Amino acid sequence: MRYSALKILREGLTGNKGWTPAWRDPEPKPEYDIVIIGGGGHGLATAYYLAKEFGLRNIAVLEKGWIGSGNVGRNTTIIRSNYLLPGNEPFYEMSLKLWEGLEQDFNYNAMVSQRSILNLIHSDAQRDAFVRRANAMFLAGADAELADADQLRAELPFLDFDNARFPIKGGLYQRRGGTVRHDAVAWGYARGADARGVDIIQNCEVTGFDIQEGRCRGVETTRGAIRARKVGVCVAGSSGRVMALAGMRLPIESHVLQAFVTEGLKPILPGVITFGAGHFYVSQSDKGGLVFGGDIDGYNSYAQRGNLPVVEDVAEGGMAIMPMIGRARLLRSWGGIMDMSMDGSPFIDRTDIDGLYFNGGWCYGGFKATPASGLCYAHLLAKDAPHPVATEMRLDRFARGHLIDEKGMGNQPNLH
Amino acid sequence: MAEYTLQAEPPLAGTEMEIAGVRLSAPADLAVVSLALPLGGESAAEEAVKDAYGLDFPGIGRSALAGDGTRLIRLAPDLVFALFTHATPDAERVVAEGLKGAVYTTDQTDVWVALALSGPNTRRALERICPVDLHPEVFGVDHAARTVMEHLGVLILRAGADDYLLLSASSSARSFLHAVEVSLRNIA
Amino acid sequence: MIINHPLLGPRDAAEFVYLGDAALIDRPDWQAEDAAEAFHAYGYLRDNPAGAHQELWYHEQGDRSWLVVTRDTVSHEITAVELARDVARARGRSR
Amino acid sequence: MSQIHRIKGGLIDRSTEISFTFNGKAMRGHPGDTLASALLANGQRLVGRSFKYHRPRGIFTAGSEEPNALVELRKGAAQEPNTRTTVAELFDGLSARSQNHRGSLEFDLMAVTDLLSPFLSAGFYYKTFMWPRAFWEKLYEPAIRASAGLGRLSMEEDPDTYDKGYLHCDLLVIGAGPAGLMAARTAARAGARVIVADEDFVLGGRLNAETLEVDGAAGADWAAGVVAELAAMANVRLMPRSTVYGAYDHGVYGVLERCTDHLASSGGKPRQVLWRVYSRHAVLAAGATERPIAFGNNDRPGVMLAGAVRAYANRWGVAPGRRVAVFTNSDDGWRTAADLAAKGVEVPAVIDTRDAPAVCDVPGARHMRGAAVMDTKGRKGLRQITLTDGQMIDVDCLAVSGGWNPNVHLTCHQRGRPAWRDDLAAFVPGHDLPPGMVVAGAANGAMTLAAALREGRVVAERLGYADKSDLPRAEDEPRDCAPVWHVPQSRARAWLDLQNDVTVKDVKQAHQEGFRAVEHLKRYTTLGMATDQGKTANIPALAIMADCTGRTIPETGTTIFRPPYTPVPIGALAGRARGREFRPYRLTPSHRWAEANGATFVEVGNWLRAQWFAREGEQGWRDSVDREVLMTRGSVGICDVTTLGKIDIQGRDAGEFLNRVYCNGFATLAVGRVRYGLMLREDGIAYDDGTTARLGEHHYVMTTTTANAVTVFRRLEFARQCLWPDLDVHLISTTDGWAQFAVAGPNARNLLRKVVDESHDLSNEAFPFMACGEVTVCDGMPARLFRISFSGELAYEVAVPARYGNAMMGVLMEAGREFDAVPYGTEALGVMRIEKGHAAGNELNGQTTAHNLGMGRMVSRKKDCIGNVLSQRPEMLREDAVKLVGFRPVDRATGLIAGSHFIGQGDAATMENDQGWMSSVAYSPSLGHSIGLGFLKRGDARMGEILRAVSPVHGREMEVEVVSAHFIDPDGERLRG
Repeated sequence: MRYSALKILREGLTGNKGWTPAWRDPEPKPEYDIVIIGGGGHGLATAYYLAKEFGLRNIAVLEKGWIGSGNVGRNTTIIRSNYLLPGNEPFYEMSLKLWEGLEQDFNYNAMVSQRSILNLIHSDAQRDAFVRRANAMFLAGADAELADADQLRAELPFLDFDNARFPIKGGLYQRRGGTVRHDAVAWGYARGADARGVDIIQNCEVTGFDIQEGRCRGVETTRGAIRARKVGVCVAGSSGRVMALAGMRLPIESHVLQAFVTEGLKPILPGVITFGAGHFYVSQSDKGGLVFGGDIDGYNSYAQRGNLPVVEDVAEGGMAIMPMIGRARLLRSWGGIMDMSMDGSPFIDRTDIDGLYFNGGWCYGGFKATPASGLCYAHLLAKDAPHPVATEMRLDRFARGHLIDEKGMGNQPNLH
Repeated sequence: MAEYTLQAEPPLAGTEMEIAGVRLSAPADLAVVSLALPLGGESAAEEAVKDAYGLDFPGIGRSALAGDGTRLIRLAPDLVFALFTHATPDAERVVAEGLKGAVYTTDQTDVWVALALSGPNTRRALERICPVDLHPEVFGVDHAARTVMEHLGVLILRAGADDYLLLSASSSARSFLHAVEVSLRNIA
Repeated sequence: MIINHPLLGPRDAAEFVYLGDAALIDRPDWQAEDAAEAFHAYGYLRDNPAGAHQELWYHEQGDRSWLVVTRDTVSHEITAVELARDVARARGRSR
Repeated sequence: MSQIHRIKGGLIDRSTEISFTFNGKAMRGHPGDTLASALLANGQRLVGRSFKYHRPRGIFTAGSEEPNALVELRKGAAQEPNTRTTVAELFDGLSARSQNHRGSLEFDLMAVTDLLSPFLSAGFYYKTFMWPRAFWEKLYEPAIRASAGLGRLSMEEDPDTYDKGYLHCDLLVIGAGPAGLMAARTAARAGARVIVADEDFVLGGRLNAETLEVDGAAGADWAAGVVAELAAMANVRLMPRSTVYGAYDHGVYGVLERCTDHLASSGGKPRQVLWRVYSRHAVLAAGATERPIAFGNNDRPGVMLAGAVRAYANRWGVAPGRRVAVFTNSDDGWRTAADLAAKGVEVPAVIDTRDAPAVCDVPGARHMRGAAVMDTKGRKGLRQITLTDGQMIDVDCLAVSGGWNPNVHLTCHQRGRPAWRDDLAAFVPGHDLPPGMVVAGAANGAMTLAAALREGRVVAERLGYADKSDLPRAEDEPRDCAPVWHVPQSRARAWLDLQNDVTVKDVKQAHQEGFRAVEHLKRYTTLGMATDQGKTANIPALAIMADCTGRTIPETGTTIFRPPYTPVPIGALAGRARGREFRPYRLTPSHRWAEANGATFVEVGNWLRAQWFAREGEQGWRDSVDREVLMTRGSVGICDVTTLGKIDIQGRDAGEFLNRVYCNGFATLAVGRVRYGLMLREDGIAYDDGTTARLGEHHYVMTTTTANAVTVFRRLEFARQCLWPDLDVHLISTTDGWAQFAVAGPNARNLLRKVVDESHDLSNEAFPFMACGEVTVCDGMPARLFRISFSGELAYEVAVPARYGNAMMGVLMEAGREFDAVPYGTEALGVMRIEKGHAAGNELNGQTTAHNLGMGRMVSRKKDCIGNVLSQRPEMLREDAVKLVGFRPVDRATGLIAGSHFIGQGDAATMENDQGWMSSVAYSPSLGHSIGLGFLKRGDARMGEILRAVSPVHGREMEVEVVSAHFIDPDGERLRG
């Protein structure tokens, strides 16, 4: 079924009786060409692009719960490509370009809103680093714009320019950055993949891998064994748990990142704002809630909830730069489990086990990467060669000493 | 060569106020010297301390008051602070001589600033910034703890039923005073 | 969270700084044959269990001791807290 | 308008009248009123507009679960959007405005959306607004955003202050209803440290809203008695107006206390206090929330929950209507009918979905057995209801009772999932409660007063607190309930989520489109995502979905309750940490001197440092900085460098320890000497650098960069305790203890000779470069002297006890007057270190290796040290790795740009052609042109090469020449002189 204003009009006039399921609810087949483990944004996008770009059809996406129940459904919906390093920036810029055409591509309004993202600058050293980054963005074909304090004062008069502990000295804009309605991304990819024959199988948890003489031949699930020529693991947040079933240790720790939303408010924030000297970033959803977050709690966790110190730390950051939000009320807080990698950058790679592929380690940056991750993982699964923009996202990079450490924090995941 | 002389300017010198029935002041000339117990030389060190101050080595998180007014605070298994009134900048030498090389001493006098609080409302005020349970049955007289208050590391000592001594880093003395003062004003 | 410090009693975890898996105590021998591989595993590979996890916390706003905390990464329940120095010695580390 | 709906009774102070305004209309009420009860008393039924369809809405509940009656409270900067009228205490001069309408509340232009509702069904926006692409940001989204949202922020800084606090207790009692009060009294009498927190401003819970009796007295009086007893006990802390909003790990609870929200002004005191409560145990006695029944047009002002109608009549002496019908599926609704009738309110009918005899006698009320309401009339307020049998009854208020849901929210804040109880047709707390929590009373499914009192006692006893006194006498009121979620005969839209306008139709459509998982339902329809988090809507919607799928409600599941229980202002969560108090200030010992001498300060971490010292007649900062550099290099300059970390290291194994934490050798450092040390992370990346001085056989002083002072200390403690536990090493920070000053320039020695006591020989022979020692200055003042240089000049660093630092700065300047000594700040410091080619934060950025920094040879392979092994990984030692070198503009007049990238002549500016970046630049007054440090592939082998430094973000590029990083005195003659 194709969605359109006309369709809505027709349905509205006939009591909305004609809507059909956005995706089927099929029984798992005994065998597929490719099985994707994980019905999150990345997994669904991978299936979608495998079908659409690489013409593969016999694909299953296995989801232990309901699709989109992982981090695609619990993030702060920000998209951007303001990265520094060659191992990252071209990949995220490709992702942003994919976002720009996504809705028309999969005929689903995910509310991709290029409202801009702003990183505030509070010191000269920070400015030097941001200039280096901005220029790297240009070299990769992205957009970036430096703003001085006066410009920001004019554009964002509600920021604390006069009484701030860490005065705002400027900012780095990426005007093409912004936000997306996160759930709709999972649903749009699911609907698009389903329409192209992909089996999306919910409530189907993988309990083991069928590995014989170094080759993965399928998976055991709560809904029976499923054979596959290739198995693509795509379960950021649970990577450690799932890969342990294949006997692999990863350069990843699982950490909880909290996110927050306020009660609905009439529009106050134009775009995404990131506070460089504190731990706070914020945007306003179309429904009016301020969606914000900060640092991860910092300890290994598989519990999708956090604790008070970080809640308060984030609120302090918010009040420090925009004291007019004091009377806005925090409505809901939640936690997502992050695959925090050892250098803060992800993996899209083969494993030492033939036929078993791994996609993970997205830290708290996975949402914006969804389209590129899906396309690059599909490329790897279909062609057994990394996509040109994902050549550095390898599992062996630490052994080689080729780090992709944007923040320069080293091999301590909770610092990235 | 007395061409130049140096005047001491302790950051909180002269602080003296009463808010919400709590007296807040900065003790003058409070010297702080750290005593580190050499690995393997712990017992020798404890003996030296006993001889020098005539008191038993306090347990961790406890303090003891010596006859000469020196207060020993045991902060960690191998770390003790000696607090005493001493105006001249040679506190470390004074302590070291008394201990005859049995411990490693470091002058901490200028690392810290101190605020003394006294009065029945003190605990109510400290509730606003101190995460440690100060209930008398939990944190009795002579108990000491290092914790964090308003983003500042603070060493808190209960010197009497309603008397507390707070130590924090000297560089952030103003913010430290502000934090304590606001706590008092907020319950006034 | 509350960490029951073996010497100081229960303290808010906000007084502590988290490092990671207590396996970081087991620093390999730099002269061993397989030092490169050993340090790679030491520095980069983690068990990352969903369940009991031995991990290092530093009492920065306290007595400056490093602790080995055994905590369930799913329930966050803490079942043991030891001084890291004792654990290190028990694991054969000395000079 | 006068209080036309007041009736007798209630817990309000009728002796005092207070005035307030709603949408500018003057009204009156009494102390003890909520804004909601006062509005009802004044006959104001229309209070707000719904989120999506802008439907007229009134007051629906009497508690924090209110979905409809939200207002903008107070004026100006203090304006508080989305405030629930049902919990806002009335105060004299209160001003409230309705929200979310264009035009007046009565004639909201946006109400047109209601007419379009057929086209705005669940998820419609996912299916359109896609073409043309550019229209989303420009047209569709702005329109959607303008109509969405609820209240408005003032956009001014929050004028109130907030505070935080920490409380410790044996038992935290959450909710001061019958169960909570019993639990609290039992534990308190047993001597426990008890905290009782309740969101209401009057303790007693439902006892204040019911006519039930305890021990033969009115329930409210019994509650007041218990509260009085508890208030008198030293081991009890009563906290009204305090919401326990979250259950966190290990018995930590978040509590928001509203201190001044019930007053016209906060009077300079914190408006709210955010408490972190540490508890051994907690009793959740949060009661229950009544749920509605879905039927046609069930959202009109005047349609209310029956328990709320009862509460307004009993507690506030207000009749929400003149003719009030009751629509119920349970015995509970009958209590509303009976209480109203007893207060003389006309109750024309009790419509009971059950075909059962009357529960009690309600004078004047017809009993409709097995009947239901299927539609209502009344655009801006209920006028008439239509029953399933077609009968119409004129009413201005309909009290709906669909049964009660235990408030299990806090039991779910960790891992708990509620369990379904068929006999209650409701979810009750499951097994996996937050450790230390027990549940009592209605929150636990004990739905009668007697049972609640009993459970309160029992749970306290289960926690080990005994009270031998008799249980208070109370009745087990009838509570039979036969669940009805939706009146199927309804033809008109039947609302589930009143605020977000989610109807039964929407849930059915979600099912039809495959959004059947509860979370899909919620996210697709926005059910339960409004400010009330679906407290009244979720369970009925779940039931509808269960009905669609043919599964049971527990099979269908429940949405996850997350903190906070009710919304918490961000200001309260931030507490005092805002404005300049966001983080502490650290001041250098000479701060006062600097203030008095024209310093401009800059934030460096939490430190404030002098950036430069402007002099009369200087045009801009560059003038000052250039002067400071030239006068320092020309004669002598003084800089407060106290912020560098200082770590006192003592012990028999201190030397060996240093040898292992620095990548270069320290075993051979002699007493009285200083050495530069480079510290790696275990991953082989350069981490921090500084100098370490050996003051005695077993005594060293390490300096770190300002930025890493804390983390270096942490890492050293890790190495000491976890890696080499049997080394005798002891660490203690002395950063704040010593005021340290750099004295640099050709006249540095001459100046210091005037300050350092004569007994100390400062000659180059006696005290050469990299010497150190304990000296005395100004006639006996103990001090430390280090012959080290960051500027490249003949330089020393002299340290005195911090409390003498401010005076020392003055003395140094005084002694330096004959040499035209200048104070210099961080800018001049930076310029001189770039001129000298020293790496700093921009170079030691956590991404560079010793190899990149040109210090690869310092990494000793002869010894173990942190980072040694991993620093030797192949790709870290690539011969084409970037190397730190110097740059100067080919056109000397142009200024270099830090952050520009290096591109070869004639190459396109792309990532493929990126050869490195400029890390630091400065105008060198010594050389008269701009200079830079940067990382360039094979840089060390490319001296003299011309490259392009591009900065597209500035739209600029320039030609630069690769030169040595040592712009000044490359052979180091000055610093050794």
